[in-house]
Amino acid sequence: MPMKKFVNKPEDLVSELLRGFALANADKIKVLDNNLVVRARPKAKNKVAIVTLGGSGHEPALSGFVGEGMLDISVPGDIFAAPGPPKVIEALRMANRKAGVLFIVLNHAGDVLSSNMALEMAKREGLNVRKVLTHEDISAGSRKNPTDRRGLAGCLAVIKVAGAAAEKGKSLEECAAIAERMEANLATLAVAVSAATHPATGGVIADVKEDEMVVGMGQHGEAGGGTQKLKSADETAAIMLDALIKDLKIKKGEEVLAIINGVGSTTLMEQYIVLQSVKKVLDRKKIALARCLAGEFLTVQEMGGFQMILGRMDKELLSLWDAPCHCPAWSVK
Amino acid sequence: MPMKKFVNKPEDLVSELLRGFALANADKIKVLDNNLVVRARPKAKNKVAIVTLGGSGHEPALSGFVGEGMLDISVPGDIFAAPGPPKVIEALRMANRKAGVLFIVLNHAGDVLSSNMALEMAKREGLNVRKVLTHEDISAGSRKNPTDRRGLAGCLAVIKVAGAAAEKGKSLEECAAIAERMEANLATLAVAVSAATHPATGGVIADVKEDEMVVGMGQHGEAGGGTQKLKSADETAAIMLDALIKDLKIKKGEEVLAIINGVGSTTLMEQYIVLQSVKKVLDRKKIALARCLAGEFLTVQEMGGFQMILGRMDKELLSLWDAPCHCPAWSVK
Amino acid sequence: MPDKFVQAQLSAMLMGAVARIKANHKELSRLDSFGGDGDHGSAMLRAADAIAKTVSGAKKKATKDLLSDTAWAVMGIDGGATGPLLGSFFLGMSDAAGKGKSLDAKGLSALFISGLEGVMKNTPARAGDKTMLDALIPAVEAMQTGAKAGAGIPDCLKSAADAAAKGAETTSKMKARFGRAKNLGDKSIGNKDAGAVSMSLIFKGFSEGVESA
Amino acid sequence: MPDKFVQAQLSAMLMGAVARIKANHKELSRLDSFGGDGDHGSAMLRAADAIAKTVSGAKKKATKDLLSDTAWAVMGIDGGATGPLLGSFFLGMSDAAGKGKSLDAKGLSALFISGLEGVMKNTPARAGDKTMLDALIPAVEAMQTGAKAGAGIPDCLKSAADAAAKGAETTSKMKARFGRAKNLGDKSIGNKDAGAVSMSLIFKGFSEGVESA
Ligand SMILES: Nc1ncnc2c1ncn2[C@@H]1O[C@H](COP(=O)(O)OP(=O)(O)O)[C@@H](O)[C@H]1O
Ligand SMILES: Nc1ncnc2c1ncn2[C@@H]1O[C@H](COP(=O)(O)OP(=O)(O)O)[C@@H](O)[C@H]1O
Ligand SMILES: [Mg+2]
Ligand SMILES: [Mg+2]
Ligand SMILES: [Mg+2]
Ligand SMILES: [Mg+2]
Repeated sequence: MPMKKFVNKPEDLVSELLRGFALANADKIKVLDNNLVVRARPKAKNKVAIVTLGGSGHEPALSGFVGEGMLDISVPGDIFAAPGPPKVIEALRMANRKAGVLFIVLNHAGDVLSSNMALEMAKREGLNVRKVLTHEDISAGSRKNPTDRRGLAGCLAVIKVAGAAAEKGKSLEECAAIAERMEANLATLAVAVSAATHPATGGVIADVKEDEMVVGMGQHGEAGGGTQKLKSADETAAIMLDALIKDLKIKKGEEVLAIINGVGSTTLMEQYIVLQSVKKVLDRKKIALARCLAGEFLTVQEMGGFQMILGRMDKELLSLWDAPCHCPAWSVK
Repeated sequence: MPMKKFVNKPEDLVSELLRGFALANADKIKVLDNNLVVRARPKAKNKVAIVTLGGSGHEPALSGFVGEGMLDISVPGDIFAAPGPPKVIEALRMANRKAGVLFIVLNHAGDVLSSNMALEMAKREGLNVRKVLTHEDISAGSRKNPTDRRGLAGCLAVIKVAGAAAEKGKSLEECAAIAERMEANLATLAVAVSAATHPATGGVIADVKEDEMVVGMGQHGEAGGGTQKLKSADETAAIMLDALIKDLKIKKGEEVLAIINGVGSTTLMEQYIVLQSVKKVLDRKKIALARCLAGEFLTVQEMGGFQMILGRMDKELLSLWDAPCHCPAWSVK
Repeated sequence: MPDKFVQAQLSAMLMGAVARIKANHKELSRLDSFGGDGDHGSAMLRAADAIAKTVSGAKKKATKDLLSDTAWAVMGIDGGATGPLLGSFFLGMSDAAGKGKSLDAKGLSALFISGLEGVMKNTPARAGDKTMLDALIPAVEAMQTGAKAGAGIPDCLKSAADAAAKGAETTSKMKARFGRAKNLGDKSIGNKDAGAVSMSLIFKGFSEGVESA
Repeated sequence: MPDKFVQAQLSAMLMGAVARIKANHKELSRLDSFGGDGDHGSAMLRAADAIAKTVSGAKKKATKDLLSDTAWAVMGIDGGATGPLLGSFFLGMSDAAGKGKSLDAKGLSALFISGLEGVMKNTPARAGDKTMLDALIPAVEAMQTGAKAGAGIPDCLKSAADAAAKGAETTSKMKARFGRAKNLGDKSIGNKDAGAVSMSLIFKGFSEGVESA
């Protein structure tokens, strides 16, 4: 079966998508010759810079998070493949400053390998870089084995609060502490209902049977988690939310952030319906839905499904969440 | 085959999606008890109000365009079905003011019927309402038979410039003239590659053969236009752009706006790739791509495909396009 | 069955249409899915529910008010093209209804004529355009012919229902020029128009409702 | 074929790996699609192109430099887990390469050992974890055994390639504990690890490249 995608040559996928991305967001970002994505108007040098890296094919993530109140540089890799260490070290050099660089890495083998090798070189060169790993996927391991847990779309919350802290002039230590506190209080669970095709290979990723859904699917179609019969929005939300609440040990009376991240062909209509399901469950449990969001932030091509992200919020995290930001994927005023 | 959607009871679709929409965008909009969508912070009463109506299931359109610099009220209907005249007249009454109400209607039978009946009542009640019809779909009829042409996602551009004009304090006559000028210089063409399912009926809309695409598909899966073999992004963009340029009679040296509107499962990655294809074609033709945009603004559930929108811009339209806006679907700073 | 028509008969007539639509909504969506968006059945189902609710809440309402309440209820369903058009049919009927409490066949025929005018005021579609009008126009004509010939309401409605069904049948040979299906062009030929079929079901239901009253 | 190894032989060895990978990339993606994301073949293809480009531009480079250039080229492909790991293998080899222009079997074996250390420094994965290491470790061991026994480079590489192939074979009975496939858990059993197969193809190619030089 031919792939039903509007693409040209597979080897041009990333450079072409970045060209279109730059055209569509010229007021917010620039794509440099080496494909690094930077802000159109750079942040003041006396503030902490924030850098991340990650494979392409998840648009708008991660380069769509570059902008005021969010990232300074994103290092896009090939489709679903982390960028290599040479490009990452270039980004760290470019971001380097006395105030320091916060380096946010999503826990996937390639990203971790590239970032560790780049970090080692950065240290040797005396760059002031501090790494924070995000790994909030509760499907892939217990909270006690954090390295088993993948970094999913919850990175949006980590980048948001760290980005706001950096914009406010907080120190590298403070920004890192905030990022880590958000990360430690964050949990994500994904559900998939239909497959996607890899835009370069044409291979099918994450085939799901006609009447089934897979809770715990990874964001590259890596299998995992519980295959079960399709359920309604209310039922699915309740199953996923229960698992997230349990993982984070959220108690009655606490305040949470909830994000419904559509991964591809699941409509915004459905994301909103799931969000109201979440609200109903939280109301029953007397947990306060302090903030919420729905939309496509980190996609898996045209896969059907979504990621549900839950975060325990405190006063400072809430105020950082509310701070302004303006990037291709999101805007808070 | 069971529908792979996260929904609950079909009759609750719209009320539930609006509940989630309100939760996720509490800083920008409110959903009233009668389901009208209004701004969280209303526009000053001495400025022209802008109202639109339309079926649901196209999220974020049209209610996602309510906000600063854009709409004041949206009247959502049921899935793919225009709201009835009673709700529309309520919205017109609520928006009514001395400065006047600009009433933007997309050309679809139901919307036109409802809006005409509501307008008649509004006139009888002495309300100061001026209607502008959008019908920029070039697949459905020639420019000489405008009523044959459907109103597609190009409404975004019309709402943007009219919204900016209203925010600047322009009169109802001026706002209407600007909306009409944008509309007269706008052309949209859609392409579909894969089907969607109706979230209430479960029926398949717009089935497309495995190796084919349909240029000219309507945004409810209404057939039409040219069925052809699947083509690359570059080839598809060239075919569609040629038709749009021809329809608008765009000449070398003119300045245009181009929008790639993803309708569902076609990824943002592909939308960006198509946008860079558009740029290449325009460069060859020496037409200036003055502004552009890519994203999901008006969707057709999980249909695969996109709408390409081309607009001839003048200085005033460009400055209105650049003016700030802040609504759930889009933000310009 | 009395040969004068009072509120109870009008309610029964409307409820007959409700029953017919409820029994056939899936087929209506199926017909709409060829060139339209496949939702005509669900729109008609909501219209039927709205009519039923109005009728059941309408103890001893004047004919005029029952019809205009029905019209507003139908228009309020957010039913795409269906709501306003069907609503203007009932609104047109209401416009022609006098203060009197009873109706004969001629009176009911006059109401239908006014209902048809209400629809035609709101759409440029005419006979032959493959819309609900291709069922509605022959139905109203048959009603009128019967009433002029002195037939009673049940017989008139029966011939109106037959005419509507025949009219709906003919739409399968027509090319759509209005509504979403018009985008199909020549390909719209071969299937009946969903709206015409639902209009014929309404008249069939009217006739059955009055028979059973 | 000389029993000392100079730049031309090293280039031939690398180009042998390039040819093997190019011929089998689809199979590598297929293997990666069971539990991973199905792109290992395309990553390896880009790695192969990067190696070929480096080799063809490397007229008369010292072994050390050719290997470190190869390492950086491979790391630069944006190849997910593959780029950094394969890169650190070549970087490790380069680290151990002396200034000398030629190499015997023992020398090449020492380079491989250092390459393996380079990989192991960068991943906590060990033998039995269903990764490329399950091909790389036995290959390096076989090379070492052969060299110690006094065999020449071609024979040593042949036994290294055989050992790598056998090692890759054994991964089908293993449970993945690293890389994307680890999320499969027990279900990862039954298919060979893509990275282990590509490592075995590299050694097969090394051996073929040297044979044909
Ligand atoms: N402009 C029109 N004039 C008359 N009838 C129309 C018109 N547009 C649509 N219709 C009728 O409405 C039917 C479709 O109704 P429905 O599916 O409920 O609305 P929508 O097209 O908004 O989805 C068509 O089959 C046709 O009979
Ligand atoms: N942490 C790791 N340690 C060792 N090898 C690994 C690790 N992660 C992945 N691999 C190897 O890489 C292979 C997958 O490579 P590839 O598909 O190119 O990268 P990605 O997983 O980023 O898509 C696996 O089959 C495995 O052999
Ligand atoms: Mg990958
Ligand atoms: Mg409809
Ligand atoms: Mg319809
Ligand atoms: Mg892979």
